Amino acid sequence: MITSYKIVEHLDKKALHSYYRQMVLIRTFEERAGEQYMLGKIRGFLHLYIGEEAIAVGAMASLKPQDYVVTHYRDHGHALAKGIGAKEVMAELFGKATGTTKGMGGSMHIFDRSHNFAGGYAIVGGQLPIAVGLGLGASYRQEDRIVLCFLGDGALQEGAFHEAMNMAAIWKLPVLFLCENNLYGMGVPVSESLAKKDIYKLADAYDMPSLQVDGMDVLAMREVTQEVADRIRSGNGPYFIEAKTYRFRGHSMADPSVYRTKVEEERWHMKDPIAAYKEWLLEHHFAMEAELAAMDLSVEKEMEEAVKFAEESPNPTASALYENVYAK
Amino acid sequence: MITSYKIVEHLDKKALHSYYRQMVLIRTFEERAGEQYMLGKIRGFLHLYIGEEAIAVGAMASLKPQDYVVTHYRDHGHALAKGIGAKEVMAELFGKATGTTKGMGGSMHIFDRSHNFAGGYAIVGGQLPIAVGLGLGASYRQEDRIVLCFLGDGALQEGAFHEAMNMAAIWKLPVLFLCENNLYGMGVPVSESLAKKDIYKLADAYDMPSLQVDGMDVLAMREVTQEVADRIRSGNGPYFIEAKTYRFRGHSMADPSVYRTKVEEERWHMKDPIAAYKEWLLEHHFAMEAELAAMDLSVEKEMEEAVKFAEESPNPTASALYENVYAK
Amino acid sequence: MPVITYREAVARALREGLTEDAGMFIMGEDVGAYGGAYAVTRGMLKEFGPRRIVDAPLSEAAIVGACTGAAMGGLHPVAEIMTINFTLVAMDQIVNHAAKIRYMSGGQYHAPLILRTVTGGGAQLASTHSQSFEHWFASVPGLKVVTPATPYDALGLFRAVREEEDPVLFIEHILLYSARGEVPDERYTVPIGKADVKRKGDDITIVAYSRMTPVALAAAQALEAEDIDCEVIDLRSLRPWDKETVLESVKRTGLGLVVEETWRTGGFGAEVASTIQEEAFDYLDGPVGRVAGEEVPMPYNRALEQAAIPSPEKVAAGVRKALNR
Amino acid sequence: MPVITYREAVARALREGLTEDAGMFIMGEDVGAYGGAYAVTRGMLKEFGPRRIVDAPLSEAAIVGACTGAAMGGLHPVAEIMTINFTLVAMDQIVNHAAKIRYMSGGQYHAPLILRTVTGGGAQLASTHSQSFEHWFASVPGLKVVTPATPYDALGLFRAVREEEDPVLFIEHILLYSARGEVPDERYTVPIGKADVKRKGDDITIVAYSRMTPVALAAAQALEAEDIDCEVIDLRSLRPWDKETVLESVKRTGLGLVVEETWRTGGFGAEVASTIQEEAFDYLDGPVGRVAGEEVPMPYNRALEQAAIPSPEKVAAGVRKALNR
Ligand SMILES: Cc1ncc(C[n+]2csc(CCOP(=O)(O)OP(=O)(O)O)c2C)c(N)n1
Ligand SMILES: Cc1ncc(C[n+]2csc(CCOP(=O)(O)OP(=O)(O)O)c2C)c(N)n1
Ligand SMILES: [Mg+2]
Ligand SMILES: [Mg+2]
Repeated sequence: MITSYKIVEHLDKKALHSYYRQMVLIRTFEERAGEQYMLGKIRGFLHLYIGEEAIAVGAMASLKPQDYVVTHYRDHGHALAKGIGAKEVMAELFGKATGTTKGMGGSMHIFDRSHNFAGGYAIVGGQLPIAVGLGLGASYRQEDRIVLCFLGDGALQEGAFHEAMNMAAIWKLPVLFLCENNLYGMGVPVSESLAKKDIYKLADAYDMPSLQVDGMDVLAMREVTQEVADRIRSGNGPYFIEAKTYRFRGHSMADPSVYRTKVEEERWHMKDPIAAYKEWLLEHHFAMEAELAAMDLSVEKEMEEAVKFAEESPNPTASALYENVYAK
Repeated sequence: MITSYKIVEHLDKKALHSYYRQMVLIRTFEERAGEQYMLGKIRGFLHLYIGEEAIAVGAMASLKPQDYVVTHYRDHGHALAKGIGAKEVMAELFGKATGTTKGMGGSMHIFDRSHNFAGGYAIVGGQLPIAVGLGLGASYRQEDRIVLCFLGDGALQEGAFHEAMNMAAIWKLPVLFLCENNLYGMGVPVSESLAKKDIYKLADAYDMPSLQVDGMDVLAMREVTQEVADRIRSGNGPYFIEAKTYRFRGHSMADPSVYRTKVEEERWHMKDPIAAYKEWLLEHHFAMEAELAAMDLSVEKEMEEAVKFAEESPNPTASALYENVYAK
Repeated sequence: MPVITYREAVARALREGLTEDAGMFIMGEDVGAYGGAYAVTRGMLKEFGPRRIVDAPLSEAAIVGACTGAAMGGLHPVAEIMTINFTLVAMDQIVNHAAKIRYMSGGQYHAPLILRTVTGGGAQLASTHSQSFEHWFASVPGLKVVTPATPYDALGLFRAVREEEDPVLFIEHILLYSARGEVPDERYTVPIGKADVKRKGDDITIVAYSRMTPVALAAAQALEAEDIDCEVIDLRSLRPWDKETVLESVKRTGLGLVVEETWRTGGFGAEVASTIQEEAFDYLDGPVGRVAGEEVPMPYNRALEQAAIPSPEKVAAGVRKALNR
Repeated sequence: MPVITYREAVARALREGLTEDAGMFIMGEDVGAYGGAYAVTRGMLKEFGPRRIVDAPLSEAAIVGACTGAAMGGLHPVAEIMTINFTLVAMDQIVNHAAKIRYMSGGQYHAPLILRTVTGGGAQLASTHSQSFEHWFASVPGLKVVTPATPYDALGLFRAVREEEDPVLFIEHILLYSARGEVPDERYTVPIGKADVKRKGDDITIVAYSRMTPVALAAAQALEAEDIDCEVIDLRSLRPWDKETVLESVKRTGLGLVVEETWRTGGFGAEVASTIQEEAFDYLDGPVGRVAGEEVPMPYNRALEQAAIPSPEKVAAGVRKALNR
């Protein structure tokens, strides 16, 4: 597992601070979303990304604007890290006309074309062939563009995973498969549902290179993804990354998490990606307490505004029901 | 690749002769079937097993009667090697009421419950989850029974393969996956449709043991399968075998085989499993020319009878159309 | 009579099966420690152990296929597919395999597999998680499809399903789990293929199933105030479906209206309406109407979602239209 | 006018697309060196090269998904699924993904993917290889479905499909490839959603599509001898389908009969019959009949298979029944 990094040399303070702020932003967004869910303002399934923030932020830091992101239903963190406004994402969760998909897709289906965020998909594994297709398109037109495709450890068990990996590999498509291994698919430990012990080695079945990285470490995530993205961009075909992580909350808001032990949960809380990064920043004098506190505060304000925006935004009009079924 | 064998010590002449006869039987059966297809007596798709006989015969030699066989649409060879009568199989190809499924399934769907031949399946990869389920049943009831599941190299590319392999592996089910790698799925070389170069290593993705064997060598097939079957029977979970082979005819009767070179075909014809085995038997004095010729002749006669039987058998009655949709 | 929820009724049916039938086991995603996505199998892992309550990998095709194989081998699996939306990744195993085993093997093998799944919208789960495909399965020879609307029917139908020797889809509705109803302690069975007249009436025959049954009943109730007397028939099974009861009723009332949650085009309502006019043409005082879901992928927004699903108001409007009121 | 086969018409349509549209490519199993399972793409690999004629792995779900993704990215893929029976392993990608991209992205993305596949029975391929599922796709909002019955319509419809900005299933029939018909050299287009009156008549309206169109026409021809004058309408598209033409005709003839190859229960015929009685009730002289496939998995035996598929004789019997003769 890759955990160390030589990143410090080539990264400036501004970038290092921005990672902190983004992680806090995602964390705070999710906390607000959870609250609004309890208030009944958000409905349906809500899957929070708390605990996994370092992955989205670290990985996304290495992307170019034209790169596509494709992901699953636990997608708020990815959307925010790709630069989509918290207002629009929150408004989507509220089902409002100002949301990322105008209230049509909800939490599990965030899309934003202007950010090349090509979607959150709610069928486990369903996003993988689509990511391959976006990669194929880029390759067909020889565009300077890669596809970052997130998947859960659960998705590894679906047939679509196998088909998509094989296809991407034989055609050497510019797709970076990033598996967020949070050890569980809903309530089942991946160790009981996947025969392969080392997930990243699944890529061997496609003669595809792969690595494992500490998903709780934003700088490791950033460095590793940067290297891999460059490699893919140079035409070397797809790559598979396993990022080890843990979701601090239940699978969705409906999940009482009876299947995990307190001990395990606490062990992982000790690795909180935000707390760890904060400590590192301070220790290495890349930030002062006050700077970080200021960022925390600005995030709080941004989130307040996001909730207010979502709250005050209009619902879609009744006619929206029949729009966008077809072009015409 | 496993090619040698120490089989001679523990095998008697009778067994060695029976392998020869079975291979010739399959070959001759397929030749007759091809002829009858040209005569219009057999319709639909007809996929011949010519060139691959050593696999079915060698593998089946190590099975017990209670073991299940599950396979794909290229299934005549497997059916015959499992001991199903040539008459019944030929009658099935003719669509007759005396056929293995009374003319309902045809060439691609041979079933024979009395031989625990649990079916030929015509959806590529579709048989794999079913084989896993038969293995699960045996394991659930602690029966002394394994499942031999044939698949083509093409099936490796379907999502069902991945799901079935993973499931069999996590539950340590008594399933022997036997991949007949004849280098092509219809007209596409497996090297162009599968990213993994060494097929047998695909099993690594499931931490499942595997090996590669010369599928043109009936004794190697027999020895390897025997060892693996014993291992599975002792409760060690599934195993994957890749048998390298070649189909001497087109994919189906409709295929002019434009995608293969004459050179390649001829190279493989040199490895004809029957000719090679015959030579070996003679060379090692396990058989005399006359004995083999007698077997050839008896097979010829058996096949003549099979065709006659098929020809003279009645069609199913009109009411058969509505039978066996449901129990009642 | 004791009153229990639909969820409890299904759980009781499963417990009964597991207790009485040593060959029965449940296989599905998160049926074990998690207790099922809709809490139906909660507690069963402890009671019956991991041999009978099998947490499967996220591999719907393999779940159905493995249960089919196990059924062919003489067991009696209950495959749980978390929602009917995910049957789309297992469609081949259901339609090309389970449904055909008996026929294509010439009657030698059969697969008495019970496939439990959850249909319907209304929980704001948006387009990929709010669909109803039971009518597709109901068109496939070799399958049977039951769709209980009440706790009583859920328990009674499951008992009947257990007697079947062929694959049956047992389809629950996401919004019905907390619905309550009387269920006797004594053993009873609800036969497959027998509709239930859930409300007697003379003016029009409303045909519904699953959650559209209470919706139709609510409409019927409301229409009383307008002196309209609706008969409400709950099909309960879609394959086989009970033409006789429907035709008998329509012949009496002279009018029919079919209510269903899925998209109108190609829905089961078309089958029912088409059959009614074919077989009771001379009794009809007007066309058989259909109230169905709007022809859109399901939106997330609550008001839009509600607008997409048949409501008592829409059903009442359909009734008024049929009666020219 | 030049006469060509249905196979040639489809091939010509594809060549035209590949030549005129740089973003168009064909992806499918054995579309390259093998030339396509039904020889439609024969020669194209040589003409257009492997970038445009893409032999895919045996991975139907990935083929559809990859083409959906490529379409979202601005290309114009033609995904070939060898036969409609194999769409069952790709159902999720078609129904849960391609069909919903536009709606669930709030109109930001769309997937102008053309999915070619082959439907129908009659070639003795038995139960897993002889099905017709086009009506299932025709019930899904977000998809369009066209089902040409003649070389003329195949070419003309494909041109129309190329103009679409949403996923379209272009469904050919296995027994029609060698059918011949006139196809002009001049450019023409057959609009999607417009039925074609393939035969004028006054006594009854027969509605068919795909291979059931020639079957219905053969029946109509035979019935001339009995002085029965059938109108035969070929729907050509199932989604959208042309109610207007059908209703107009039925209002004139007073009788309708729908012919289709798939199983009767839940077939597209139910939709058509149901719609006719809903919207033309007062014009009907009798019930709208249906002639459909027998409700069995397809048997291999030739005589049984023939008995399972609608024939001109069965259609004629349906007409006589409708006319009380
Ligand atoms: C095909 C399919 N099967 C089942 C589900 C229900 N489901 C939603 S999320 C989930 C668990 C996925 O786990 P994983 O991929 O590890 O992602 P995580 O939730 O851990 O981020 C399941 C089973 C689904 N949405 N799609
Ligand atoms: C799901 C599915 N896709 C495609 C086909 C069509 N098809 C039949 S056989 C075949 C090739 C299979 O190749 P392989 O598995 O290598 O077996 P082989 O014919 O070489 O023995 C294909 C593509 C099918 N029957 N099922
Ligand atoms: Mg997970
Ligand atoms: Mg092969």
